[in-house]
Amino acid sequence: MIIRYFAWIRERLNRDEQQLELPDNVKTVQDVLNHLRAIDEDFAFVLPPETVFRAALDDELVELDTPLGSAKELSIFPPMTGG
Amino acid sequence: MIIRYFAWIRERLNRDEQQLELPDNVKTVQDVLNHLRAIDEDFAFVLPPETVFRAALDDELVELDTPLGSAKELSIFPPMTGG
Amino acid sequence: MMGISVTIQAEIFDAGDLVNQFTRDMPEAGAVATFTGLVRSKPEQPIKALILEHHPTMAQKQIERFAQEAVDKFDLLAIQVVHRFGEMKVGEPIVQVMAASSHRQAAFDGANYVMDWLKTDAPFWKKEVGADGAHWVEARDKDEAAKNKWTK
Amino acid sequence: MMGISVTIQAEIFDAGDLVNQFTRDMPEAGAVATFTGLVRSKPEQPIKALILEHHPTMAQKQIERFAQEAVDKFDLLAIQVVHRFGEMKVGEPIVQVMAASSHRQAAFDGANYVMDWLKTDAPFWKKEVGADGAHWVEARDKDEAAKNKWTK
Repeated sequence: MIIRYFAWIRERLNRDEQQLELPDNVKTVQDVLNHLRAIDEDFAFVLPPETVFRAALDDELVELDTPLGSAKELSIFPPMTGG
Repeated sequence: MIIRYFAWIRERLNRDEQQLELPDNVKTVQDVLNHLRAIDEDFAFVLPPETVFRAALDDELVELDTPLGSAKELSIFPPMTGG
Repeated sequence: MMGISVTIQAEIFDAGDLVNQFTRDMPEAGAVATFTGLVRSKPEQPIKALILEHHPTMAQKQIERFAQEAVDKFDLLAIQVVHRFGEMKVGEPIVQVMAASSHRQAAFDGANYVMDWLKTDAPFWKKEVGADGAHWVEARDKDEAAKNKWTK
Repeated sequence: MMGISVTIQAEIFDAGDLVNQFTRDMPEAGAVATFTGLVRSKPEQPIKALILEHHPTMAQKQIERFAQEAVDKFDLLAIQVVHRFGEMKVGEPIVQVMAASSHRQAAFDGANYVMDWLKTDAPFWKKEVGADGAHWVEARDKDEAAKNKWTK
């Protein structure tokens, strides 16, 4: 799965995106976050559990308990401030 | 007092405005209308009591029971359809 | 421009040029809402032209009052109204209201407020010229109702 | 134009030209409501520039969805959205939404609806460049509340 980052999350992680092999027990968006926190110290530091952010699977906004299904991309970003 | 007419009221009366000497007992907009109906057959025909119209004294929309005060102009017209 | 501007004219205006002139030099305006009213022709009842009669002095005063009320009520930075009278063709602009504010909802509300009052309380009367001659447009109860939403 | 048009671009656009192009050839549209969002600088906290980051594919899809919802909900004849990304100066337009309808309130509601959703659900992020460096703009609870008025 490709994980994409935007705005201050992208800046603080110092990466736009990353390719990630997911273990079988990673089934939801929340699972991906927990997995990343476990394997990546930078991620755990920048996005601790209390962080307010939003997520999208293949261009659709989703809740954290949404199953990944066949999505190819997970985007992680702060609340939007467009318009 | 000058009485001004607009839109279909102006067209049916076939006049834009008229100068009118008012008797002392004419004190409100309604009194002017009653007076005009009494002295002017055309007016009585075009603007019978059940007509829906609006009135303004010196550029201010008023109710029919409004006293004429020192107003110089009374405008009589149908409900507005601008914008 | 800043403040209030109300113009009543027979000449056609360029809707886009008005928007650009209005938004120029307003660094604090984050939001501009514009309403443009156009001469409309329905396929089932096509018209050839619209003639708008008005009461000049009263129209100017009334619209200036609605504009001032909108500025006060919604804390607008500026508002501009241009309203035409006389004869116009289908597709031509009749009226344009532009409201500038720091915030989006205030700009929308300001333009909407002026239009609602203008429809019922500004002395303009529309006459439609169709294939079967000309007839005066009747006032709509809906417009009267729309206006009342602001005083609820 | 008729229907729905959504454009996301880095290039500056001319707010007035967009209005004129949009209103051309719509004989049934009696009402056009336009919202223009501009880069704003407050005297107490002046900015030099605004940088807008976005998620291109998702932004396009989301805005097309809000536009379609507005057309269905308010029976619009047409809606057009132009949203910029990248760096812009104070006074430049960021976004413009135009909604055309036979009737005034539908046009206002259509443009307002798209803006409310766009503010909270379209993937754009603002970074303000001021004298003291650049900082990301925080989302406002007010925007979230504004969006919810449509589902009441």
